[in-house]
Amino acid sequence: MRAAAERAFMTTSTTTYTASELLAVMSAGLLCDGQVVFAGVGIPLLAATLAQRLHAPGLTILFEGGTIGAFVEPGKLPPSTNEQRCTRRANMVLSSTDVLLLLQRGYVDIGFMGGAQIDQYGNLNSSFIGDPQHPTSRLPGSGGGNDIASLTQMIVAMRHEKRRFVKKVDFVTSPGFLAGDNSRCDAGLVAGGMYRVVTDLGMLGFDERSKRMELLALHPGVTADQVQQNTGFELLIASEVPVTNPPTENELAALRHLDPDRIYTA
Amino acid sequence: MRAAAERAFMTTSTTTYTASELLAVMSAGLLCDGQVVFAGVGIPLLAATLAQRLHAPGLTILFEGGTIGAFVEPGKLPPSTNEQRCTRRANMVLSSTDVLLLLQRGYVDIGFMGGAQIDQYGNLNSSFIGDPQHPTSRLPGSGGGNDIASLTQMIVAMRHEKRRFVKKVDFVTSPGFLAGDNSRCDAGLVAGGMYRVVTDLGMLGFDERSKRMELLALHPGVTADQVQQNTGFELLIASEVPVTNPPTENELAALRHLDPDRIYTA
Amino acid sequence: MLTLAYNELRRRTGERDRSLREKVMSLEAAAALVPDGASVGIGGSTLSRTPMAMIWALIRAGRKELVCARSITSSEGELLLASGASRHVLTSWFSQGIVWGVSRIMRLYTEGNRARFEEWSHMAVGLRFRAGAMGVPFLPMRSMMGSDVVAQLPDTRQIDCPFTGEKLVLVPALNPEFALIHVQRCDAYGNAQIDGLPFMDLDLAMAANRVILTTERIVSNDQIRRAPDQTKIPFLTVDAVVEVPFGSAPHECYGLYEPLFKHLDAYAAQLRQNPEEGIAAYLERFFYGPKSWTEYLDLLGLEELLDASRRGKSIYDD
Amino acid sequence: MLTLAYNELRRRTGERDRSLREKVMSLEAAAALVPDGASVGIGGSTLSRTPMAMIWALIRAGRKELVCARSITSSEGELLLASGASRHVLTSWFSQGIVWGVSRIMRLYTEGNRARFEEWSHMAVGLRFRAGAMGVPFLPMRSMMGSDVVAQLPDTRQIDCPFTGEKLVLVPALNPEFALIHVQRCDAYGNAQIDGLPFMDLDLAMAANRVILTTERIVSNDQIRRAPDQTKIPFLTVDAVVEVPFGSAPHECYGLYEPLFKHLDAYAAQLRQNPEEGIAAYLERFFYGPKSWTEYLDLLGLEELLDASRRGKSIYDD
Repeated sequence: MRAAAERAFMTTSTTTYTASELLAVMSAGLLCDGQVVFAGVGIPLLAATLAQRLHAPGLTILFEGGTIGAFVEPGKLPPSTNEQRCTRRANMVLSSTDVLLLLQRGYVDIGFMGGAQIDQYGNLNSSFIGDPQHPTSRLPGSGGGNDIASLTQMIVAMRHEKRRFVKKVDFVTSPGFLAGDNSRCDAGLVAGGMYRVVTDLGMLGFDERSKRMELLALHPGVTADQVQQNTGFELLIASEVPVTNPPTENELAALRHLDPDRIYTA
Repeated sequence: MRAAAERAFMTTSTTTYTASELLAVMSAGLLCDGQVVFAGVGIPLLAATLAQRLHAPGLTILFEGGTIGAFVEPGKLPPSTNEQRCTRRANMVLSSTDVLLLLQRGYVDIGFMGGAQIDQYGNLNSSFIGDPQHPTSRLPGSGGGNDIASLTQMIVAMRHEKRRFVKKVDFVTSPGFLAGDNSRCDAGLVAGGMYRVVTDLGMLGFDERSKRMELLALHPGVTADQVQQNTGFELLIASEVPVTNPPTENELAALRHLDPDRIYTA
Repeated sequence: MLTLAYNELRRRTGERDRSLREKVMSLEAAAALVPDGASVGIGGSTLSRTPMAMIWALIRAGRKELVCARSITSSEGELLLASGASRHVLTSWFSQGIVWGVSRIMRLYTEGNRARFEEWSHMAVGLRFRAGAMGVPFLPMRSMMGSDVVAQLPDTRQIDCPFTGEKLVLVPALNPEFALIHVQRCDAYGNAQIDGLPFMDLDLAMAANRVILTTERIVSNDQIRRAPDQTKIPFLTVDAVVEVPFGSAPHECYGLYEPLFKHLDAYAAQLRQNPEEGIAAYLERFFYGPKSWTEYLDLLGLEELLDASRRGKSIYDD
Repeated sequence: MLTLAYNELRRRTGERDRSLREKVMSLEAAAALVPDGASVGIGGSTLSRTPMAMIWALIRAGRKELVCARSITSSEGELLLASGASRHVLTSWFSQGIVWGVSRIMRLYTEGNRARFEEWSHMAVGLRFRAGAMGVPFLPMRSMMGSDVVAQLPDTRQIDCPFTGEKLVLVPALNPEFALIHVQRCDAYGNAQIDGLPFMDLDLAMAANRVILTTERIVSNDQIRRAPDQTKIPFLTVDAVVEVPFGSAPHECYGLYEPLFKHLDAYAAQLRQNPEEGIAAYLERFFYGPKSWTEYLDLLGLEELLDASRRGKSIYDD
């Protein structure tokens, strides 16, 4: 039984929310005022915009389509990060190559993406399910994912399901810590790395030395066992695992104002 | 006795002209309608503009400041190729790096520069007179000259004086055929090369195999001996050396209309 | 699509007529410039400034074996595969769009080995066009290393930097034989102004060996020359200019119209049940059926065109 | 000014406050950010958009040993040398301008080994800034080979291309500690619009570790956000914003004023007889003497400022 399905609607004392809404609110909480965040489409775009409207008005949002300092309008979410809706009231637009180069130059604090499949070292796969030579499923591919993950501190927001949290991804589209330890740095990726994975069950990080995934916090009503059951490899568990604060009414109202048609939070 | 000084004012049947005016008119005549020419400041800028107003209305003029398809106005010559006067009524401006990259990409037919010192293989020096370690004179340097000469077919317009036409330049700022034969190509410069040197005495080219400078034509009233006397190395002489047509009244009038203050044609 | 030797790149560029001349022609005449098997760089990204009219014309002309390269590929890529116009797409991401899920057509063609989806990182695609634009055989970059994306690409090199000793990936220049780019306005010579997101189009125009511009409208060269700092693509790179209103529909053109979302939803729905039959029927109705681009627009429907225009122009409202 | 190790480049950039915040300050406060010995990239080229006010402020502040890099260096370079603010200029061309002949000051200082004029080709300077902007340690190029320009530069490498076997020169990234850039307008955060020729300023802004913008006027962030496709330098690269009308005078600022030719002729004449005495007197009168930038402008004279403005604005006349 998949936790995500089970928890499709959750309640706080006064309100209910979907797993996607939980993801959006929880990952928004990781973004700090004054940071520069490079956000992918979907939950990341929505969560970054939410953070900007709540606790981080000075958050600088970049999109790979070429937007710097975005200010996405409520109810006008773009279908990707490449349409004009990304740019309205933005500070600048530039070529997609040049906005990606800002990652390489080091101007970006946080990369923020969704994920289809992740492994114990935070490697992401959005290219092939099964053998890449004869895949059972061809996925849409890297987009800017590989560049973002190669060059920044990463936050990933994704559903916590056993089939998505695997010991080894079928294909490393976007590098996490590769084979752990120093292997990322040895491969030439001397900057950045996985920082947090936010799921509908909890918050995860990575052990500083081994680079294995570690449970850092649980969302209200979730147990560490439940998280482990929904993970396809053995998780490290932090010495203290606090419980996150549930989304507030204010946060959910702001979120729903941004995405009234539930384009990203269905 | 230097020919250039001697010929400071020359006459056609009905009019007189300066050596600079002769240079401008003669080199303008080498530019063809429909070509793309990358012109340096001074006589090249003026001559390219003159060609555009006379026989080559579709001449595309590029300046290293970043102008594509310039249309310089009479009496408003720019002090370098980097001021707004270069851009008025131009088709495009772009960064100086990007306009220079057009040379490398191969979009330019002709590079067109002035010269301070040239040698028998068409190498140009605009950096040092004397030993570069202890120069008797430090000159202004390459500017785009090295890039233009490295990457295009070159026309050079310069005064014909013995001290300027030397066997070996003190310093190769802008490469011609280096040490002759295939040495230019062997050095990695597989495109372009010197095409013509226009002086106040005649027109010169380069032998196809040895790459030595060759006298191709004489301006009216000049002898091959005179040219050789004003050249610091042995010139090849083409099998036939025709005499160029002197500047017409129409050409001189157009030129003086462009440069009424004799900024470039003093 | 490998790096050309510099001599060959220069020869091809040298042969082009780069003079200031009128290049206005019909969609059909422009399509006739592109032979079967050509490599084609496609401008815009995802649903933005897609040169849809030119792709429509190429598909109608029965073009085959085009090798297509685009930053991010959306429904135009599905139509190129399903029509048989292409069996090789080089891109960083390929699906109609996240809100419509994973492309069933992309899956069918790639999983069944009927087409190749050559995946590079988004920045790698951009740097390949940029290397092509700069006239260098490669550019260095710092992503892709250690990933399986680079591992499955034969056309990269890894080096130790001769200055710093650091590991770097070199990606080869991409100089497609043709670039198809849609712009808001240009003159008859091809001097183009682009509003909003430029994507990789400036590099693509410089990189390609021939550029076919489609444009919402043709303006005078005088108008271009009044603001040369607004020209984004220079005429000397351009070989054909075609005026096509709503030339990106049902995708968007910045400041003029947003995507035709209802049409795109209906398209996605039509492909959901049976992707192959669905897209074949779509191609028949919207690509092969209409006699002209105007008839195609008529099928899209005036109501949705007006709605998309209202949304598109609102970007400039306070 | 050698290529930084990537870790060090990232560390320096990571430490910067890149947030959306107001950065408006006085010329003097901005000058105080730049320590003696700093490497400084100077925007504009020759007589265009020279950040003259900032150079004026640095010279007045008695700055020493600045290592200055600019595409093409004009009178501001002479003043930097003669004031003692710099003894090392990296550039492709150095003289006031062709119409005034070879710089006597440049000759005096370089021939007498009192300063270094480090000569790179114009494109090489541009590609060094571009490499710095891209966060790569080098870029490849095809000029300079075989010439003595490259022969006397220790900081280049020649390679055989791993794709084509062709010879290429690699030029190292230039990430100056400071960029000084003058623009027509920007907001208080540093989002800058530039009209006309951009020169290397976009790359320079991205490459530098800190950017000091001077601007003819400060506009609202709202005004910038109405046309994000007109922003040329993003706020996140900018550390200081100083409003300085006529901030390039006696050089030009595109669309606003042309060079003050009479002043530049007088300056050249003053240096002709005795360059060192002439430029010392000029520095005394125009740089050290005035109490403020406005007093400096007053010395340039209202009549010439008005004439330069009339000529500058005429670029937009039909």
